[in-house]
Amino acid sequence: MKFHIPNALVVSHKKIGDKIYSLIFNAPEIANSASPGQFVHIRCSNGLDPLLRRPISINDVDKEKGLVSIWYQVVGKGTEFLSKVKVGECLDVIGALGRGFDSNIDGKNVLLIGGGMGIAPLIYLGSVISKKNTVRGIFGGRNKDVIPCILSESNFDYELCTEDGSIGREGLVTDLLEDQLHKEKIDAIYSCGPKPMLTAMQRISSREEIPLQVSLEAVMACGVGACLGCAFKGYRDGEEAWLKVCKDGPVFWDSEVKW
Amino acid sequence: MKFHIPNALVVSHKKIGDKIYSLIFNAPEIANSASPGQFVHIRCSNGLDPLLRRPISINDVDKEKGLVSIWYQVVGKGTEFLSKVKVGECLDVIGALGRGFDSNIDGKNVLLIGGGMGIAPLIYLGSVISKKNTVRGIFGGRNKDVIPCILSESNFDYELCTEDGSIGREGLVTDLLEDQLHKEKIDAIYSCGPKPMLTAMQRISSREEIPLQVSLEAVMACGVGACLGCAFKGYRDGEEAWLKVCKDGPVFWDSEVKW
Amino acid sequence: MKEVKLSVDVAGIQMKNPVMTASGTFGFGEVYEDFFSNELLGAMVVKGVTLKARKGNSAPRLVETPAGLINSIGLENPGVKVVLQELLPSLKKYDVPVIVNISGNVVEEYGELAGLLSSSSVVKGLEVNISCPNVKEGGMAFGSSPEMAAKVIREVKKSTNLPVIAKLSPNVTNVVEIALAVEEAGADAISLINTLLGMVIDIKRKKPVLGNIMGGLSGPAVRPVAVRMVWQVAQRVKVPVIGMGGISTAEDALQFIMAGATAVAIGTGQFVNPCCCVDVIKGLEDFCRKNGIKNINDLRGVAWNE
Amino acid sequence: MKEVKLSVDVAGIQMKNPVMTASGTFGFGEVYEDFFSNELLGAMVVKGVTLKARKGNSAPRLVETPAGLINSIGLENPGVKVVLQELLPSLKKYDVPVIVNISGNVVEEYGELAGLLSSSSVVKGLEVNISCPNVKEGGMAFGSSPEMAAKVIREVKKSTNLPVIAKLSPNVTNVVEIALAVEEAGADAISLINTLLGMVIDIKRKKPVLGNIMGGLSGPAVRPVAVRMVWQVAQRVKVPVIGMGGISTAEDALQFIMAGATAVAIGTGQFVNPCCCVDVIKGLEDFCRKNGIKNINDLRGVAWNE
Ligand SMILES: Cc1cc2nc3c(=O)[nH]c(=O)nc-3n(C[C@H](O)[C@H](O)[C@H](O)COP(=O)(O)OP(=O)(O)OC[C@H]3O[C@@H](n4cnc5c(N)ncnc54)[C@H](O)[C@@H]3O)c2cc1C
Ligand SMILES: Cc1cc2nc3c(=O)[nH]c(=O)nc-3n(C[C@H](O)[C@H](O)[C@H](O)COP(=O)(O)OP(=O)(O)OC[C@H]3O[C@@H](n4cnc5c(N)ncnc54)[C@H](O)[C@@H]3O)c2cc1C
Ligand SMILES: Cc1cc2nc3c(=O)[nH]c(=O)nc-3n(C[C@H](O)[C@H](O)[C@H](O)COP(=O)(O)O)c2cc1C
Ligand SMILES: Cc1cc2nc3c(=O)[nH]c(=O)nc-3n(C[C@H](O)[C@H](O)[C@H](O)COP(=O)(O)O)c2cc1C
Ligand code: FES
Ligand code: FES
Repeated sequence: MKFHIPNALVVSHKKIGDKIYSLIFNAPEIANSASPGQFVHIRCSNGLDPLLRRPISINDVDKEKGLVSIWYQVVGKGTEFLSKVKVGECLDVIGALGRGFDSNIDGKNVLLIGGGMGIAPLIYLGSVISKKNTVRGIFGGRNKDVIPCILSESNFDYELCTEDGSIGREGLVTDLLEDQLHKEKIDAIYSCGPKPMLTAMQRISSREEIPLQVSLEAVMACGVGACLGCAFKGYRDGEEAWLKVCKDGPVFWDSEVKW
Repeated sequence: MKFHIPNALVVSHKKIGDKIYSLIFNAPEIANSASPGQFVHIRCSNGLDPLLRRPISINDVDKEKGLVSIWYQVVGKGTEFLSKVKVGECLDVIGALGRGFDSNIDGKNVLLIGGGMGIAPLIYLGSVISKKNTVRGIFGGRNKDVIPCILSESNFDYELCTEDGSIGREGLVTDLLEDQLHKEKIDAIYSCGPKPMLTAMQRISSREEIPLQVSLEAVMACGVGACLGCAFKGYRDGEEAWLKVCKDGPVFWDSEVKW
Repeated sequence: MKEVKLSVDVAGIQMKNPVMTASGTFGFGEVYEDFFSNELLGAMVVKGVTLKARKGNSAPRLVETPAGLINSIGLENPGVKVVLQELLPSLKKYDVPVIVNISGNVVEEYGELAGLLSSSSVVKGLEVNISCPNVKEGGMAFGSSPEMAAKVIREVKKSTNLPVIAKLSPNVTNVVEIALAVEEAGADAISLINTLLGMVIDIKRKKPVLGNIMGGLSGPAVRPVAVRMVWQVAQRVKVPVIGMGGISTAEDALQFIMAGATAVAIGTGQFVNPCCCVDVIKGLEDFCRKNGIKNINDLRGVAWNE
Repeated sequence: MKEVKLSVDVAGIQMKNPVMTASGTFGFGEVYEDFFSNELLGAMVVKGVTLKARKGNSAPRLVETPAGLINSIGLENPGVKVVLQELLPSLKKYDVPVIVNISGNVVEEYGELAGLLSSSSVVKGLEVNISCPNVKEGGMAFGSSPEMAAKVIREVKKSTNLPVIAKLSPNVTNVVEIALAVEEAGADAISLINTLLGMVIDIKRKKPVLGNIMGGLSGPAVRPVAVRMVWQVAQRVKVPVIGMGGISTAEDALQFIMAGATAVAIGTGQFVNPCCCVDVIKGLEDFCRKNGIKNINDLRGVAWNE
């Protein structure tokens, strides 16, 4: 079930990095129906420019209080407008949208590999699946500026790395991943981040024959499968097809993606 | 001389009536070159919707401090955006634009007749010409909501009236004007307000043979005479012509207007 | 004031209000069910259907522009057979007319599609897309000359008894000429506008943004062009006009109605506000009530009066 | 990095940078002097001139639309005589080419205007407006058919030795066809686009907003259509193309240049930001410097490459 909440009250809005913000809004329907990997579709301005909503992953929910948290980075007009919203004002939000991660698992040894803002949905995923599984996060980015500073609040173990070593280990998430693969048997990898990182994940996971789920991005209009605009080339029932990130994903199995 | 001040600091922004605001920004060049009846052309949003600037009369200037004051009423998108601007933020302003009132007068008995937001430029005018002339204001509006509540700060005498008597006398500015005309000889009438009010002024002033200047409005694009868009039918050198509100006005002599 | 009459008749298609979905922005009626009941709509116009399945154009297919959206979907759809067997039957449950938008590569395909779709009891009308800017063969080319446009409409009329709506392209020198040609050819109604051909260049990559290079511009940016074309066409044809292009509020819809449209369609507006259609319907009712208008049909073309 | 070469040659008109003012948005060069020195411009294109003085259309003449502006000025100008005697001479002091935009009611008037203006040493080029949507006779009609367009250009060419720029209308089915026709007729360059025909209805007054009912849509809203037309035309003609329509930043201008424009013009953007032209010039230089482009001409049409 998808909900349109035209007046979701903003209860918290904080800067948590260089151009990175954490925003929490009240939307009980979305909080209650969401699952990790799903996203919300946010109207960033009341005007007609920018016209379209912007998709942002759900970073966490508080079902009891009816709250939804997102992390976002200012990269253009929409997110710039969003960053101006004040606590006490309202947001126009649709959610929870899309197909999330397969979180219905038990007793598995799972790695969450996130890059930059791709860490956001993995926090939510980790907090849900860590109840019944062994979960470890490997999160990275170019430098410490792109790593949200409130990460420490997560309720599962994780390691950080940056390319310049400004926070965590110096190196790429793939380096840490390889290390981890030497140490223990991994049952599944869930990943979200820039395309090159995902491609690297795919290479490693297929070599190791570990099931992989990745969260993809595409420019979106409707966010609900109406416009067929967010297409990317993948496979459905073994045949090449234009999958829709907003509806068939944003989370896909390795095998669904044409790498 | 016209100036483009892309980052005029907002130093004060107050609600002074129902949907009416007073805003003061720093723009020494404009403050120093302005004369009563001129206007500023304000970009109300950084986005492309609304696209165009909005013309607002100068309500007062503080040449020493380099400040410009405007009063405006929220009537649509542009003024709505404007009302969201915070003290400490910047406005993109062009000014001072247009031809103002003939304020180079001495020893005259002058009436300023203003309706609604049309009061704003007359405050500036009155404060300038009251030094060398006898000035009296007659200001009115539908009800007290459309009368800026900080009016009392003016430095010349005035009377208020509203159609419902909710503030000042009950009645129209024309009623008070007629009263005043019985009491004394008036040398000039300067007026700004809704079109029907101006038309009434014209009828009375021509009957009494009192020189009249009125400030007119039109939808504007450039505000500087480039687009020829703000045209209204008037007379130039006795011949019918499309005068430009932004350049030939906004203040016109009675005789220039095709009533 | 008593009830406002919002119902309209578009070439025999009875609509409880003048608001329909624009083809290609509503899927096959399933996508917005979580947000509002389809039952509330004046009519449902479903995604463009072709004879064979089409995979659509390569990605990216969307780019946002100032107050607008360019799409180059390329008529992705599962083909008329699947549409008839799997998608349309589920729409039977709504007491709302279903209009199917059709596109062919060649004139004959339009006739074939019309024939096939006429067999369905769900379908209450056909919207003939001779204006798609996103396909190589056919598409906009059919809508660019009065002769070709008329030919397609005649072919469709031969093959169906359903009301036939010609959907015109705004990318023409003289839209009235095309409108008169399709009316003459038997079109029972006219839809306008489809999208304006446009493109955006990514200056970082030094390439067109869209995989297909060009696409169709829709949304508020094009509204002034759309209102103008409805104004021009509605004064010249006798058949009803369905107006669309950049509608996102009741005020926008009223511009089209006052310009002469019998009904309106909403596309891009739905992407921004998923409840756009129902908000517009409610807004139309409010406007009529406030302004003492008893019947929305009384507003049609009122702006023509001197 | 060393100096970036921004200068371009448009049909023999030497411009120190590719940015010019769009006709009708810059008066006769006097209005923006308080904001920047005209000396900085690539070229000055002045307001459309006609043989006789024109009073222009009735008010209101402007209406804002989403990310756009509709105008129906109607070529208000004092006539070519006054322009030659009183307005152009003051532009002599700038080391910047002046291009005069001309409009006629009938074909012969274009020739007459061209002849008269060629006598002025200030005028470095003529932009032939066969695309004005705001006048009853002539105007857009000339730009709507390849034959008429060519006829006007031939007439102008006969009467002048100045470079002749044909300014095309976007309100056509096939802009390439018109472009090829004017090139064939001798046009030395092509400007596009003029405004898109549009209108807005005031739903409170139940009437068109503009006194002239319809007007020309400009501004960011139309940019995707303009870029597309430049892209289509520049790949087919040999003469240089001047791109315009919705430019307000250097990034916007670069889209046009990468689509194949040799120069660009700015209209509505100036109304929003009076320093738009100089900001764009500066932005072009910055872009080139940052991206190691030594000569702006190297960016022309780069988006055509596969
Ligand atoms: C399913 C999904 C989930 C997402 N979750 C998040 C999230 O949790 N946090 C978050 O910060 N972002 C997330 N994004 C990305 C986010 O949607 C975009 O960053 C946003 O739409 C950009 O809007 P804008 O108006 O600020 O930028 P635009 O003006 O639209 O674009 C500005 C520039 O940024 C580029 N750009 C566009 N998208 C991205 C991107 N994803 N990354 C970097 N550059 C981009 C554009 O090409 C352009 O050059 C998600 C995207 C998807 C599809
Ligand atoms: C020279 C000049 C000086 C002005 N000085 C002032 C001033 O000091 N204070 C002030 O508040 N306003 C002033 N105005 C009017 C002001 O410019 C407009 O109210 C403003 O442009 C409206 O912009 P908007 O985007 O809020 O409304 P829009 O969205 O543009 O319009 C919203 C609605 O209001 C209507 N509207 C437009 N202009 C006016 C108007 N003038 N009055 C009432 N309704 C209008 C429109 O037709 C529309 O229906 C002045 C105008 C001019 C030309
Ligand atoms: C994503 C998208 C897909 C579309 N697909 C079709 C289609 O299949 N057939 C058709 O006739 N029009 C199609 N259109 C055009 C719309 O039906 C409509 O004519 C146009 O978008 C203008 O309306 P709007 O501004 O409300 O979107 C499509 C438009 C969009 C944005
Ligand atoms: C107010 C106004 C007046 C114009 N007058 C003319 C004109 O006289 N001659 C002409 O060829 N084009 C005229 N145009 C069209 C512009 O030159 C330009 O082609 C168009 O506005 C698109 O550019 P823009 O989006 O940068 O404004 C005018 C445009 C505007 C907005
Ligand atoms: S964004 Fe519309 S289908 Fe995915
Ligand atoms: S607003 Fe442009 S001439 Fe007055």
